[in-house]
Amino acid sequence: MAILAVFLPLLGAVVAGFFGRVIGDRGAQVVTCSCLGVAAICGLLVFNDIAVWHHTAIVPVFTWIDAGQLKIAWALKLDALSAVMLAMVTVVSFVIHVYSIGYMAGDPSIPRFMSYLSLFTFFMLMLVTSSNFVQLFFGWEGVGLCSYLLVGFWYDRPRANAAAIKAFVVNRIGDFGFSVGIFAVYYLFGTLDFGPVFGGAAGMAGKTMVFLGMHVDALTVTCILLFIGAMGKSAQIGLHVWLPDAMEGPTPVSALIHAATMVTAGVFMVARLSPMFEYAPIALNTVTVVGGTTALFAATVGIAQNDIKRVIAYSTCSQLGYMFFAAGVSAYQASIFHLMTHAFFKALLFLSAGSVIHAMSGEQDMRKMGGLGRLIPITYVVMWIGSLALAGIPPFAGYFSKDMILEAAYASGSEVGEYAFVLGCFAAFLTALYSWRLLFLTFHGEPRADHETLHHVHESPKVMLIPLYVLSAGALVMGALGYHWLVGAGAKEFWGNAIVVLPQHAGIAGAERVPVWVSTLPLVAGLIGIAVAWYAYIRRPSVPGETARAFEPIYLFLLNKWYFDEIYNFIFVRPAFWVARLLWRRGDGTVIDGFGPDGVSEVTGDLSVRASRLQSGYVFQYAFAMVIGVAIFVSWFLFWRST
Amino acid sequence: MIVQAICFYIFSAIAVASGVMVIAARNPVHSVLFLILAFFNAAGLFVLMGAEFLAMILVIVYVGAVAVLFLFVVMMLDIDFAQLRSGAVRYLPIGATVGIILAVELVLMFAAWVFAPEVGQALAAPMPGAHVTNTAALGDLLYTKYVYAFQAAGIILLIAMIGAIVLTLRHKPDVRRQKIGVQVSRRRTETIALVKVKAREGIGEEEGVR
Amino acid sequence: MSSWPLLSLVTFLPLLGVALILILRGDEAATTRNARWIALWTSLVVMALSFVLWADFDTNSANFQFVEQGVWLPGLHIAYHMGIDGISLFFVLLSTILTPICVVASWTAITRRVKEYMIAFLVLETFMVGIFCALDFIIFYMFFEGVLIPMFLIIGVWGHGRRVYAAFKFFLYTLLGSVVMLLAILAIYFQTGTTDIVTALNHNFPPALQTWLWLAFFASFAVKVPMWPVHTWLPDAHVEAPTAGSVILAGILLKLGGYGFIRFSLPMLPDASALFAPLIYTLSVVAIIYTSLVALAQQDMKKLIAYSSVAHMGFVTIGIFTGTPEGMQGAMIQMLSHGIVSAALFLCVGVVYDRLHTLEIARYGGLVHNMPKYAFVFMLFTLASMGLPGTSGFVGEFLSMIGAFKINTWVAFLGTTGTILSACYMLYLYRRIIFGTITHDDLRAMLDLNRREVAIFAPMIAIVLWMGIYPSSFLHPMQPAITHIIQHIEAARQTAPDTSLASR
Amino acid sequence: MPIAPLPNLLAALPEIFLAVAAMALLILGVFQGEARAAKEVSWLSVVVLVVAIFMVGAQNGVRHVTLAGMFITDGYSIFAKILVLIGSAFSLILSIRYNERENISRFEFPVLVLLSTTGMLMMISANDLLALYLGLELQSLALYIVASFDRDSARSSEAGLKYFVLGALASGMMLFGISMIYGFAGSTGFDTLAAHLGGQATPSAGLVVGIVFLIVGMAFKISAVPFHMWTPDVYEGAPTPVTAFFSVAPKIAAMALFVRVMVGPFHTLLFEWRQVIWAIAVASMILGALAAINQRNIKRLMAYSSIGHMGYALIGLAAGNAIGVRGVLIYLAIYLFMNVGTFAVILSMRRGGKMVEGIEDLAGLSRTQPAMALALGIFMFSLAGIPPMAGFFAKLYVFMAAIDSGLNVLAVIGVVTSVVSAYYYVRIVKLMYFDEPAAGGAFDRHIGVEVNAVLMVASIIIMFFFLYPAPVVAGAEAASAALFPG
Amino acid sequence: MEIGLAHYLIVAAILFTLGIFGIFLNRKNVIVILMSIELMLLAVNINFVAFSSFLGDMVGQVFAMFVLTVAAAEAAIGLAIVVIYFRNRGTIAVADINLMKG
Repeated sequence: MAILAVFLPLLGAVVAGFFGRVIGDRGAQVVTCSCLGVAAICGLLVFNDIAVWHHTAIVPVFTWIDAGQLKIAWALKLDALSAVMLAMVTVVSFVIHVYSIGYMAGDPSIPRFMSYLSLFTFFMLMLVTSSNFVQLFFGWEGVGLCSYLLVGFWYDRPRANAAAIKAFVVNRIGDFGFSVGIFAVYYLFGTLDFGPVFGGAAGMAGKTMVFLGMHVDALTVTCILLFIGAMGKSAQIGLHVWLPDAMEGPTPVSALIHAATMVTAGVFMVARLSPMFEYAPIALNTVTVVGGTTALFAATVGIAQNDIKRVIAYSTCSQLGYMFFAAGVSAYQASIFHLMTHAFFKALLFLSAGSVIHAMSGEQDMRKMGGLGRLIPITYVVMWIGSLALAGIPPFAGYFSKDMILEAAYASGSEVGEYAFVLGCFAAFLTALYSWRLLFLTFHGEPRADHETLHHVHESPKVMLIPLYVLSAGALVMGALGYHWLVGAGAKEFWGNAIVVLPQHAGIAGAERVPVWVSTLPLVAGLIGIAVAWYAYIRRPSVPGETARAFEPIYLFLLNKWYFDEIYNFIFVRPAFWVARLLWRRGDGTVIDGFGPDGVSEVTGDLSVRASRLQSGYVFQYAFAMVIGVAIFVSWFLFWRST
Repeated sequence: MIVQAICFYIFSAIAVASGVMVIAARNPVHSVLFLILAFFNAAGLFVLMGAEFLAMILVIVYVGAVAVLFLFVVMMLDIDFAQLRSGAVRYLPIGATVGIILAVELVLMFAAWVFAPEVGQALAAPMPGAHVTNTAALGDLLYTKYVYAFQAAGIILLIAMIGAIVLTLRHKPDVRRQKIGVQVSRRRTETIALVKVKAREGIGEEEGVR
Repeated sequence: MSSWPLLSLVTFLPLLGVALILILRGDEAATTRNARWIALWTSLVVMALSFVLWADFDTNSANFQFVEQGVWLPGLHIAYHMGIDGISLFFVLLSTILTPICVVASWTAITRRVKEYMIAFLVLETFMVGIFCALDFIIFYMFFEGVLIPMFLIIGVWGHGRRVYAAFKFFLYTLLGSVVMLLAILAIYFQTGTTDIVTALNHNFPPALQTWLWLAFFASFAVKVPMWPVHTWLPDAHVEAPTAGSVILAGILLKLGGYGFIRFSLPMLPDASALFAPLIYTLSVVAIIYTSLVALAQQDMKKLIAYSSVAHMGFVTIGIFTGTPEGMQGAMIQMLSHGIVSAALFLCVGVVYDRLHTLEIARYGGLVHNMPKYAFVFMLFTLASMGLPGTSGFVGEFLSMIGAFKINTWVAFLGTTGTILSACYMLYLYRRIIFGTITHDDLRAMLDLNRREVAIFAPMIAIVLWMGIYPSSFLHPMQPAITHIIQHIEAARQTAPDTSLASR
Repeated sequence: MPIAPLPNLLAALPEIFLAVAAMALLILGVFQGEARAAKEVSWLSVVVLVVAIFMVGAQNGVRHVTLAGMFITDGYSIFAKILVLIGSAFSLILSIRYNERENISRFEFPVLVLLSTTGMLMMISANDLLALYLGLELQSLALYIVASFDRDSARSSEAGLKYFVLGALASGMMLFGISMIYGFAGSTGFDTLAAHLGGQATPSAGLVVGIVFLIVGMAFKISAVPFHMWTPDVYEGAPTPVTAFFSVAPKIAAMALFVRVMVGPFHTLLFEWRQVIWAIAVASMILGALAAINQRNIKRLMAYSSIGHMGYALIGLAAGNAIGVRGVLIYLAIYLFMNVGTFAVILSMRRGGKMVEGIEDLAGLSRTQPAMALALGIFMFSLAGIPPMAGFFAKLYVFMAAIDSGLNVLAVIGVVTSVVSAYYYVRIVKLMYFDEPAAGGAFDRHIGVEVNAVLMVASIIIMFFFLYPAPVVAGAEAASAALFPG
Repeated sequence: MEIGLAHYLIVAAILFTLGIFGIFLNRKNVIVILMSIELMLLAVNINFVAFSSFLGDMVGQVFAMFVLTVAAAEAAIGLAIVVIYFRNRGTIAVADINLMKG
C-alpha cells in the first residue's frame, strides 16, 4: 500500500515525462491525476491503518549503499509522523494536480509540468517515509530539484531561471549543513538508520567530539548542522531569500511546493529527529530563536509587499517560523499540527491567488487590482476562508494550531520560549494585518486595473474551483478535526513513539495549563490586525501612504525585505565571481602557469638559446671549452678532493 | 753530472722558448722553424735520458719529414699574412688564466711525482742492460711483443696515405695522363687496323682512322 | 572460460582492429567507412569480453583474478603478469564501455584522417585496459606512458585552436610527472628484487624509503588526477581535444592518478600515506574550492567542465587517503561516476559543437526550445555532476566525505562546500546554454539529438542511474579488495609504530 | 735469440679479416677504376662487414688474451663488436646511393669505413693503453677523412677540419694522461694496472689526473660535454651518411672502450672517476636536452640528441657495476637502431634532387608519406624514451643501474632532462602529424630499396623490441658479466 | 744538482700547456694549431721517455715511438684537410672557420 502510494507518482511522472508527446496533454493530465488519485487513496488508507490500528512498520525495498560499516537501504518507514505527512501530501498534491489542469490550460508543455509535479510528489513521499538519513536526503534534494525545475518552468523568462537557480543554490547551502550533519551522525552512531540512531541518542547526550578543531557537544553540533538543512529547505531567516523569488513559478507550484509540502520538510525533519533534538537543548533553543525571529521577520516584510504571491510567500515563511519554534519548545505535535492545517489553508490561499492571477491575465501586482470581489465571488469567498484560517480566527483550522503553538511556547517557561511567544503574538497581529491588506487591496475598493484586463476578468473554471472547495473544507475543519488526535487528548496514543519528548520538556502538555490571557492574546492580536487593516485600507485609504512617507526608512527597509538580497549579493555573489575571475586569470594564468609550465618552458627556451649560442662555431672556443673542462676536473681532484 | 744538468737546462730552456715562439710568431714559417728548433732540443733531452734511437727518429722523421711537410704546406697555401690579425686579446686574460692554472697544477703535481708502491715488479719490458743498445732493445720489442701495435701503426699510415690522396688528389679533366695499365694491356688488334688503301681513293668513312 | 587468456584478449584485441584497419585499401570513402565499422565492432567485441570478465568475477575474493603470467625479461624477475581485482575490474569496464561510445561519437564529427583516428583510439584502448590489468610495474609503466602517444596525436591532429600548445602541455606535463615514478619503480625493484606488483604490495618498505617512493608516485599521479596546483594542463587539453578525446581524457586518463593512489601509494606505502595524507587533504580541499570558483568564471563550456573535473577528483583523492572503507569505496564510485558523467558532459558539449562549431557559452542559449531531448540529457548529467542523490555522483561524494569526516572534520566540512559550488557553476552553465530565449538565428536551425546520439547517451544514463540507485552492484565486487587494502594498512601500522605521524 | 711463438691470432680473426679485406678492396678499387668500383666495393664492404659479424658471433665468449696481452676477446667484446659492425654496415648501405647522387661516390669511402671499423674493433678489444691508443687513432684518422669526404664542399671540409683539430687535441690530452698512468704504474697493460692499482685510501694525485686526461680522450669520442663541441658542427657539415656513421659506430666503440677501461684497470678507483663521469653525464644530458630545442637543422638536432643520449649511457658507466654496464650496452644497442633509422629518414629528405635538412621540411609528412612519417614517429618517441618503444627500455636499464648504485640525483636529472628532450623529439612528430605539408611538397620518391629496407628493419626493431627483448638483454647481461668475473 | 724525473716532467708539462695555449689562443692560422698539437705530442713523448728512463722500462720508449708514428700520420691528414679547406674557402684563418654554429 505504502509502496503504491510512494511510487505511483513516480510512474505518473515517468509516463508523462517520457511519453508526453505520445499521450498528449490530456493523456498526461489523466495519467498523473489518476496516479495521484490512487496514491491519495492509498495514503489515506495507510493513515487509517496507522492512526487507527497503529500498524507501524519499516518496509524495505532494496539495498542502496553498502560500504564499510555503512549500510543503507531503500525502505519506507511507516509511523504516525510519516502517515500524517503521507496522507497530507498525497491529498494536497492530488488536489493541486487537478487544479493545474485548469490553471495550466493552454501552456505548451503541459506533460512536462504534470510530470514535474508528480515527480515532486514522489520525492516528497520518499522524504517523509524515509527510514534513514540518506534516503531523507535523497527526497530532500529531489524535492529541491523539482522545485528548481518547476520554479524555472517558464524557462525563457530570465527571472524565473534566476529564481530557480537561487532556490537550488540556497537550498544547497542548507543541504551542505544537512550533509555535514549526516556525516556527524554517522561518525557518532556508526549508522544512518533512524532506529539505531534514535535508540543511541540518549547515550550520546553530553558526549563531545572534535569538530573543526573545537571540542564541542556532539549532539548539539550535529543537530544544529541538521537544522541548517531544515533552515534552507524551510526558508528560515538567513536562508529564506529563495522563497519569495520562487514565486516566479506557476502558482500551483507555489501552492504545492512553497506552501504545503516542500518547505515544511524542514519542520518534518526536526520532528522526525525529535529523539535527537531532545538531547540537544542548545540546538532546540537555536531552533526556537530562529523560528521566532523568522515568524516576525517574514511578517514584517509581508506587510510591505505588493506582489500578491510574495505576500503569501512571506506569510508562509512566517508560519514556518511558528512551526519551528513550536518544535524548538518540544511541541513537535503542535508543529506538525500546524504544518498540516497550514498545508490546507496556505495551499488554498495560493490557489486562490492563482485564481486571481488567472482572472487578471497574469497580473500579480496588488496595486493594479482592487474591486475584484464582485467579479470573482467564489475566489473571494475562499480567500476569506483561507485568510481567516491563517489569522487564527476560530473555528478555522489555523486557530487551533497556532494557538497551541503559542501556548506551548509560553508554557515552556524558558527564556527563548518567551521570546518566541512575544514575537509570535506580534507576528499574529501582523499576519492578520497583511492578510486583510491583501484581501482589501485585491477585492475591495475601486478597480485599478486597465480596462482591457478588467474586461477579461472571469471566475475560474470548475476544475480549478473544485480543488478550492476541497481545500476550503480542509481549512475549515482540519483544525477541529485533527486537534484531538494530534495535540489533544488522543495525541499520546496517536503518535506512539514517532515523536519523543523528554519529561523535563513541557511540550504540548504544558499548553493545557497556560493562563487564559495567553490563549486569547493571539486571537486578540489577530482581530486587532484585521481592524487596523480595515481602517487603513477601507476606511482611510490614505493612511498607508502617509505612514510609509512618515517612516520612509522603515518602509523601504521592509519593502526591500531587510536588504537581505542586496547584502548577500554584496557579500557572497559578487565577491564569488570576482574571486573566481581572479583565481582563473591570476591564479591559474599568471601564478600557476606562469611559474609552472609556461614559465618553465619559457626559461627552457631561453636556456636553449643560450646553450646553442655557446656553440660559436670557432674552433678555438671549442678547444677552450675542453681545456676548461679538464682544468676544472684536475683542479677538483687536486684541491677540493685533496686526494 | 753537472754537465748533464747544464745540458738539460740548455735544452729545456731552448725547447720551451721555441715552444713559446711557435705559438707566438706572427709568421707561420717562423713558427715551423721554431718547431724544428724545439724538436732538436727535445731530441737532446731524449739523448740525456738515454733514448738515443728516439732522439734520432725525432730528428729524422719529425724534422726531416713532418716539419718539412708543414713548411711545404705553409708555403703552398700562399696565405696573405697581412689580413691575419688576431682578435685574441679579448680572450687572452681568461684563456691565460685557465692555461696557467692548468700548467701550475701539472707542474706542482709532477714536482711531487710518486710511483705506485709495487711499480718495480710490474714492468712489462725491463731495460735489457748496458750490453744491448737502445736501438736493438727497441727493435727486439717492436717486432715481437709489439707486433700487433706495429701492424696497427702500419694501417694507420696506410690510412694517412689514402686520406691524403683521396682528399687532395685531383684528376683534372683537361690534363692528359699516362694510363699505364691501359697501355700495357693493349692488344695489337685494338690498336692497329690494317686497311688496304686503294690507289687514289683514300680511306672510307666507315673504316675511318680513330 | 578460465583457460582462455581473457585479460590479454581484452587488452590486446583492439590491436587486431588496428591491424585490420591498417590493411584496408581502396578509395578514401570506403576505407573511411570501413575503418569506422571495424573500430566499432572491435570495441564492441572487447566490451562484450569485458562483460564476461565481470560475469565471471568472483566478488568475494580480494585476490587478483584471471591472472596470467609469462616470462618476459628473463633473469630480471620482470614478467608479463596480468590480473584484476575488484578495484581494477571497473576501470577495465569503464574503458571498454567508453571506447565504443567514443567511436560512435566521432562517427560524423571526425572527417579528416579517420583511419588514423580510429587506430589511435584502438591503441589507446589497449593501453588503457593494460594499465588496469598490469600486475608488473614495468608493464604498468609501459601502458601508463604509452597512453601519451595516441592521446598526444588525438589532441594535436584532430583538435582545434591552440591544439599544439595543449598537446605539448599535456604530453610534457604528464610525462614529467610519470618519469619520476619510473625511478620509484626501479627503487622498488631493488628493494624487492622484482617489479611484480603483488610482491611489492606485500612488501614492507622502510619508512624513509617510503617517503621518497611516495613522493615519486605522487608526482606522477597528482599530475594525472590532476590535483591542484598541477591541474592547468587539463583545461587546455580538454578545450582543444576533439570530443571523444575529451571523453577519454576525463573518463579514463584522470582515473589513472586515482587508480595509482589506491593501488600503489596507499597499500604499498602506508606509513608515508599517513604522513602525507594532510598534504593530500589540503591540496584536494583547495582544488575543490579553487577550481569550483574558477569554473564559475569560465566562458567556454569545455573549460568549465574541465575545471569541474578537477574539483570532482578532489573528492576522490580525499576519499582514498581517508583510509576508511567508506572513503575509499566512495572514491572508487566517484571515479567511476565521474568517468561516465564528465564523459557524458563532454559528449553533450560535443553534440552542440558538432552543430555550431563553437564552445563559447555566450553563443548558445534557449536550446531547450528546439532540442528538448538534448536538454533532458544535459540536465540529467548536470544533476549527476552536482551529486544529486539518486545519481552516481551522489554516492561517490557522499561516501568519500563521510569517510573524510571520520578522519578530519575540516576536510569534510570544506570539501562539502564543493557541492554548493558545483550546483552554482553547473546550473549557471545549464541556464546559459539551455534556458532563456534563442538569441542567435543559427541556434534555431539546430536539430535535436539524432538516433546515433541517443544511442550514445542511453547507456550512459542507465549507468548513472544504476550507480545512483543500486550502487551495490559496484560496491560489492570492490569491497573485498578495499577491505584487504585497509587490513594491510592496519597491519603495517602495527608492525611499524611511531614512525609516521604518531611521533611528530 | 729464441723466436717468439706465434700468438693466438684466431681471437683477432675478425680484425685481421677486416684489415685484409679492406686492403684487398682497395686494390680492387684501384684496378677497377673510379666509376664502377665505388658501388661494387661498397656492397662488397657490406658483405665483408656481415661476414665479420658472423666471425665475431662465432667466437664463444670465453676470455682470450693474446698478442702479448694487448688484445682481448670476451663476451663483452663480442656484443660491442656486433653492434659496431651492424652500425657500420647500415651506414655503408645508406651511403651508397647518397654518394652517387651527391657525386662523391668513390671506392675509398667504403675502404676507409672498413679500416675505421677495424680500429673500432681494436678499441673494443684493447687490453693495453697502447692498443687503446692505436685503435682509437686508427678509427679517428679514418673518420677525419670521411668527415671531409665531400671535399668540394666548404661545409664538409670545415667539418673535417674542426673534427681533426679538436680530435687531435683530445688525443693529445689522452696521451698525456696515458703517460701519467704509465709513469705511475709502470705499465700500460690493463691486467697489470688492475692488479697494481688501488688498495690505497687516497689514490695518487698523478694517477687520478692521468685518468682524468684519459677520460677526456674517450669523452671526446662519445661527445660528452664539455668535450662535445665538435659534434653539432661536424654532424651538420659532414655528408649525411657519414653523419649517420658518426652517430653510431664510433660512439658505440668509444663507449665500449670507455667502459672497459674504467671498470677494468681502474675499477678500484671507481669512487674517483665516478665523479668525473657523473659530471659529464649530467652536463651532457642537460646540454643535449636544452640546445637541441633551438635547432632548425635536423642533423644538428640529431647531434645534440646524441650528446644527450651519451649522457644517459654514461649513467650506466657511472654506476660502475655489472648492472650499469648492462645498461650501457642495452642503451647502445637500442640507440644504434634508433639512430640508423632516423638517419635513413634524413637521407630520404630530398626535394627536387637536393638534400633538405630543415626540420620544417618534415611538415605534413604524415600526409605525403605516411609510412615514413610513422617510422620517424616511432624513432622520435623512442628517442624520447616513451614506452613501448625500445628507447624506453634503454633508459630503463640505465636508470635501473643508477638507482641500484645510489646515484639518485643523477637519475632524477636524467628523467627530468629526458622530459625536456622529449619536447624536441615530439615537436618533430608534431610537424609531421599536426602541420600541413610544407610548401615544397612531398619528398622525392625512389629513395632506394636499401634505404627503405634499413628504415623498415630499424623501425620494426624499435617498435617491437618490447615483445622479445630477451636476446639483447641476455646478450648484454652476459657481456657485462664478462667484465666482472666472479 | 741532480736532474731528476721531476725536471723532465715539468718541462713536458710546460710544453704541453704551451701546446694547449697555442690551440685556443691562436686566431691566425690553422697550421699553427697543428703545430701546437705537435708540441703537445712532443711533451707527451718527453713524459714517456722520462718515465721509461726512470722506471728502467722500455715500454715507454716503444709507446713514444708509436706516438711519433701516429703523429706523423695525423699531421699528414691534418695538412690534407687544411689544403682542401683552403681550396674551398681561400683562407685558413681560424676566425673564419665558422660556417656552422649554433
